Amino acid sequence: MAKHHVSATVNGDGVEFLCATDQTLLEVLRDELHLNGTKEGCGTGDCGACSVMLDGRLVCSCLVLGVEAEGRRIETIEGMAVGQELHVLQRKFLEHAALQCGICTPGILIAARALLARNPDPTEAEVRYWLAGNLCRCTGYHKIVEAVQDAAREMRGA
Amino acid sequence: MARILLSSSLTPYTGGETELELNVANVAQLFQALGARYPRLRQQLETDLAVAIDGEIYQDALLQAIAGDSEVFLFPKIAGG
Amino acid sequence: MSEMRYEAPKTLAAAVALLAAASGGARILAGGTDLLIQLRTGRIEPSLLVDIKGIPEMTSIVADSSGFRLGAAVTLMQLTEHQALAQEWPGVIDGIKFIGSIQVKGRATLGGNLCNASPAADSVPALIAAGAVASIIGPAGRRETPVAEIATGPGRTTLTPGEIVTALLLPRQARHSGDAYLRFTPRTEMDIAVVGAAVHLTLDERGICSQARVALGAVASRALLVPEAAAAVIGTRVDGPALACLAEAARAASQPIDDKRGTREFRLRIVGVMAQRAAEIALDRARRNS
Amino acid sequence: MIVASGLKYQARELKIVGTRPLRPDGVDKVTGRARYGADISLPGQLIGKVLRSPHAHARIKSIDTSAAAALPGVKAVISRDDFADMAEEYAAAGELTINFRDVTRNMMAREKVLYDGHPVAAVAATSEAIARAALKLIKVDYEILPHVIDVIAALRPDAPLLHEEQYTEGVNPRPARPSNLAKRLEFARGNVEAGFAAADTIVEREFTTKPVHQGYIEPQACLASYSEDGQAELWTSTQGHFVFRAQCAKLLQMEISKIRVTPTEIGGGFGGKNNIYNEPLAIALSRKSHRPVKMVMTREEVFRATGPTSGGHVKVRLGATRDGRITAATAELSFQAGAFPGSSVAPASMCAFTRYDLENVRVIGNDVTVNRPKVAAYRAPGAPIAAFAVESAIDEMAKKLGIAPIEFRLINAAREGTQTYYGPKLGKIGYIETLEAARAHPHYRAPLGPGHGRGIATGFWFNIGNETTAALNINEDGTATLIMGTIDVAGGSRAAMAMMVAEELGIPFDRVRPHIGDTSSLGFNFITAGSRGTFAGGMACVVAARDAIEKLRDRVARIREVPLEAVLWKDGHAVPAEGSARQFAPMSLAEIAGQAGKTGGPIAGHAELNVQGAGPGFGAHIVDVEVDRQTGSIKILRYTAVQDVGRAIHPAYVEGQLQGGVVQGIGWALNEEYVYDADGILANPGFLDYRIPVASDLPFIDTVIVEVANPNHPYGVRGCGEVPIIAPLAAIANAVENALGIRFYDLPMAPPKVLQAIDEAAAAASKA
Repeated sequence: MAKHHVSATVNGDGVEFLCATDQTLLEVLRDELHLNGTKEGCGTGDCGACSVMLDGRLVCSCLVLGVEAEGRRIETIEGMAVGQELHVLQRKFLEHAALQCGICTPGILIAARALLARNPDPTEAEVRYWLAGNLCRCTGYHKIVEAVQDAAREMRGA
Repeated sequence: MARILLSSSLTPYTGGETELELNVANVAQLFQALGARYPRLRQQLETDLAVAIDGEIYQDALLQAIAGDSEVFLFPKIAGG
Repeated sequence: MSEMRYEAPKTLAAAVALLAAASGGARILAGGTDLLIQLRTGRIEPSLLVDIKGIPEMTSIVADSSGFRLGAAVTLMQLTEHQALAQEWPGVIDGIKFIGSIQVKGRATLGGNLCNASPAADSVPALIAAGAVASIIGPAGRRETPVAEIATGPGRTTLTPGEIVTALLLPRQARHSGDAYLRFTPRTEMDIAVVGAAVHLTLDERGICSQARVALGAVASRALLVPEAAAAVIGTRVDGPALACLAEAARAASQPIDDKRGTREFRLRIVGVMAQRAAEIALDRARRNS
Repeated sequence: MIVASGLKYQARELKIVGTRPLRPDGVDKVTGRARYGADISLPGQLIGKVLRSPHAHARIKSIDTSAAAALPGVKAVISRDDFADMAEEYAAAGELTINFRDVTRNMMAREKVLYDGHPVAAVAATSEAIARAALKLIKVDYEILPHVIDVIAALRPDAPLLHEEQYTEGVNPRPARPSNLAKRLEFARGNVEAGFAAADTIVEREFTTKPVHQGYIEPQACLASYSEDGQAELWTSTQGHFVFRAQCAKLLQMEISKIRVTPTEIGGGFGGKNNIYNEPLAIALSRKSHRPVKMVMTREEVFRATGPTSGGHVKVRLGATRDGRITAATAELSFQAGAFPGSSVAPASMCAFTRYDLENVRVIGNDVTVNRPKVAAYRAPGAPIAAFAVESAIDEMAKKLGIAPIEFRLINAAREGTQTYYGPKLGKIGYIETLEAARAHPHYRAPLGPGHGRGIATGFWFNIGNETTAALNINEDGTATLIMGTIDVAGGSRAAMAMMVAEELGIPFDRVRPHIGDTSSLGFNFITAGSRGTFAGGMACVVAARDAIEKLRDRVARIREVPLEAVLWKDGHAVPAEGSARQFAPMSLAEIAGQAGKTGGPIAGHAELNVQGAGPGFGAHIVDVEVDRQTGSIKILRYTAVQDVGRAIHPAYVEGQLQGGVVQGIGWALNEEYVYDADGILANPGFLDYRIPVASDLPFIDTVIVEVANPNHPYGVRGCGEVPIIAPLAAIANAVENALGIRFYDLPMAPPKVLQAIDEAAAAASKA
């Protein structure tokens, strides 16, 4: 079976890759495009470590086939900072000690950015429910929620 | 003579003894003396045991000095997750 | 090693033809949130995946005077963002919101949730209570079937080989009507329903229930429509005694099993609670819907 | 300067310790740059996969790998025959000593498979798909044997036997028959019979807990490359690369110097990454295939074959006088060890009652083999199980006596000089201070909503020291590079150690860059476990810094031609000692470093220690719950964790340890459990049905840091990572009792169990 030739946009750059039908977008990002910032925690959509944006939608890249990325726009953690400038969320996660081991952090940052894009002033409950699909075993989520709300404040200019 | 106290968890290896006096200058000498007296305790001495000398805990410290009037307690080593 | 092909037809006709040609070896790829897990664990080894997300009819929401036509491959997140739908069918949206995480809802579809035929599928009881109809296309043409008649058991449906559910059809919500879906899970999110209950009811001008539908999830081999539970509140003010009867009828209709997610006994114990609570929410919504 | 074991506490004014700078590993972690186990690759690497037992217990009659080996793309297949058998030989490896005879059998089954998921063979192939296909071609002929999963069932005389040669250790005389009771230990002090006779009230209860998994989000992952000259390189996600190196060397019969282990960033461990799993298999596959081999576990493999901690059965008996004095306490703890001996029952037995000053105590610990994966350490191994039982019984006793539970604990609290029942007297500890801080917290007095309940419970953990190494290189520009041997298991110990070094050197935090050294860069370092990271690792870093400062002073004395005593180190400068007759122009660290090459060579400090003097930690937790009486669902409304940490080097990271530990405890209490089917097969090997807490399940976790300095650490550090998981189980059970009047003795307090108890209580009340 020949591999599929796929053209897509990743973090604003055009990319091309070859993949087998059963290769997931997560495997393509990590193994073919060498973008290792997106993590695999479960491979079944239960942990959110592989969260990326697909045409502006938050998805688990382990539940998307690489071949489905044809013509699509993908955003990963590698595209979150602009040059030297960290995204507000990235900065707030550091300032609030909202990460420990860091394996869940890229997925949570991507998910949190998607939340703030639709809801610039989320309540604590809204943050917690939006991030329920991102498991973190280190932090107990406390500082993550604080960091997201503080980032929202700063992004609103409040 | 130092006063040596053995954790009750060690009694199966010491024939029930939990207390004795020994003339030893450091932990290595202590372990050697105990191993000679209680052969079944040797493997435990090798890998499993910690000592408290006058209340200070030592693990894997064979050269730690034991004073003549010290009280030394032997008990299982501790690690963690 | 994979011999699996991938096709993304642009029309329903092409999709039907691909499925027919594959003679059973094909799987429809919609959101993929169940399919990819089945592929990964080796539970299925299809020769062809037919990705239907490129077919406009399946990925659009149409709202008109007759109701809503929800493309079967529309993502659940898109459905939750549809204001008119959320306004008229909040119970259907309740069910959709419980499915997986935001990430999963960014991919998963109503068609997938229905056709996987899990007895615990969260969108199905609410669709059944709402009286939703599935629009189906297949080698023999198009047909329409009530959602309640799609699943027959875990992983089993009345769909014939080559058939595709293209859309779910919801009527307009009548005045003084409301719906709700509730489920029980050990965690607040990310779990499969241990019990689910959906209630749709309509009140007359005096506040008496004139119509009701009650559907239950995860208490039988498929989602159940329970007319006895509906009958318990029809003709009442949906007050305490009526709700108690509804709860008892829900319990009586349930035939749950023991599994790793819950015991039969526990399911029987809480199915009435969930049905009653859902009815209370539906009642409140009906009263507000004037 | 030679320091045998460590430095003592000195109270002094601090500039950096106690502040909250950003962690050195932070930017890499928020940008996706940080490299974890699965992120390391080598050109030409193969993918290794493991064939695992589908049976809970079976004899392996034969293994035929020929078809797998013949599959195109398969470069190596290994099974039991590729490894030497090992004699009984014990080594320290974290939680308890390990026995190499068992380790080699756990890594790759030999005579029998002992649990669902037990490795039977492994392949390396050019792709994962080929490797998976090859696994299907391996034929294993099993003779299925009866299995046993439950700890009490395993102790019955007719129970299926895992190890035919296992005679209970620790009993006299040696038993006549083998059994699943691997070891029995007993700790005793005083006369418990007399103690109970003197009691006015007795509480006697039995408790059970289910096995729970550490639940780290990063599955085990490693990459091995074995070269033709017999050298191996290994990259792996581990809590202890030196221990992994030693074990791989032993299992593969290699010299230690021929294995170099580079630890990757670790995506969570909590004790679960103390043990080797795939690492020796990857090296063996690389040795056989002459290619690098990468092995990454799936989540299902993680659940089936790594971790978890023991399920436990605990009997507790307490006696107390009317005025609240505990007169006697006994406990018998039976822990599932999994397929091989070595549960955490020993430390659990030792900390069961070590929050109280007791005259008469007896604790028996049973280590029991069952057909489950060999348990691994999990954060304060065993202590939460023991504390669930003891702190529940303490609560019940306090209520029986009509004394507030926190007051009852204060009456009986352990303090400096308390004689423990397992060994030493306790040194300087902060249990009473912790209880008093909890009692003073607004949460303790806040009004409860209708139907809500409040519970408190406390925890104790020893903390440890052990072998620790560090090197500090003073760079030419006056910055410092710190090489640590202690893995930063994510708590932020890299930050804490750089802070201590910066404090010592008197330079800004960001001028000290910490790195974890590989096994070739430092001497042996024990695993990061037992809350030793910042305590022992910090000790080594401070010793290394002071070693460097000695050399800096010596260098300045020679440059300025003054006696060493005339040179003082202050605020990053060598300055003349106050009152010294020999005044000279001060030199900054950068100035000295810039001249180092021309004045005798580069300057560095180092430390190779076996750190002693760990300071025990105590925590007191307050929790409010709400119970849905119609569904049995428990909601955590408010949580406060108070803990004596000795000294918080970086308070935000200490808070994070407390919050994370508490939430793991909440999961243990409410929803997490291993579920086995009738065939002994794990039914929930995934995050969907193994339910760790999600963000929406939880409130904020309030923290109070108490600081009673550990006298045996230069900054007073005790270690803080493990204590926070100990108290939540009992605290929540006590809160539920307060809310419902029903006490739960069996975890998890899952809704079906809670609802059934509510129904039974209602039925009993209506009868009465």
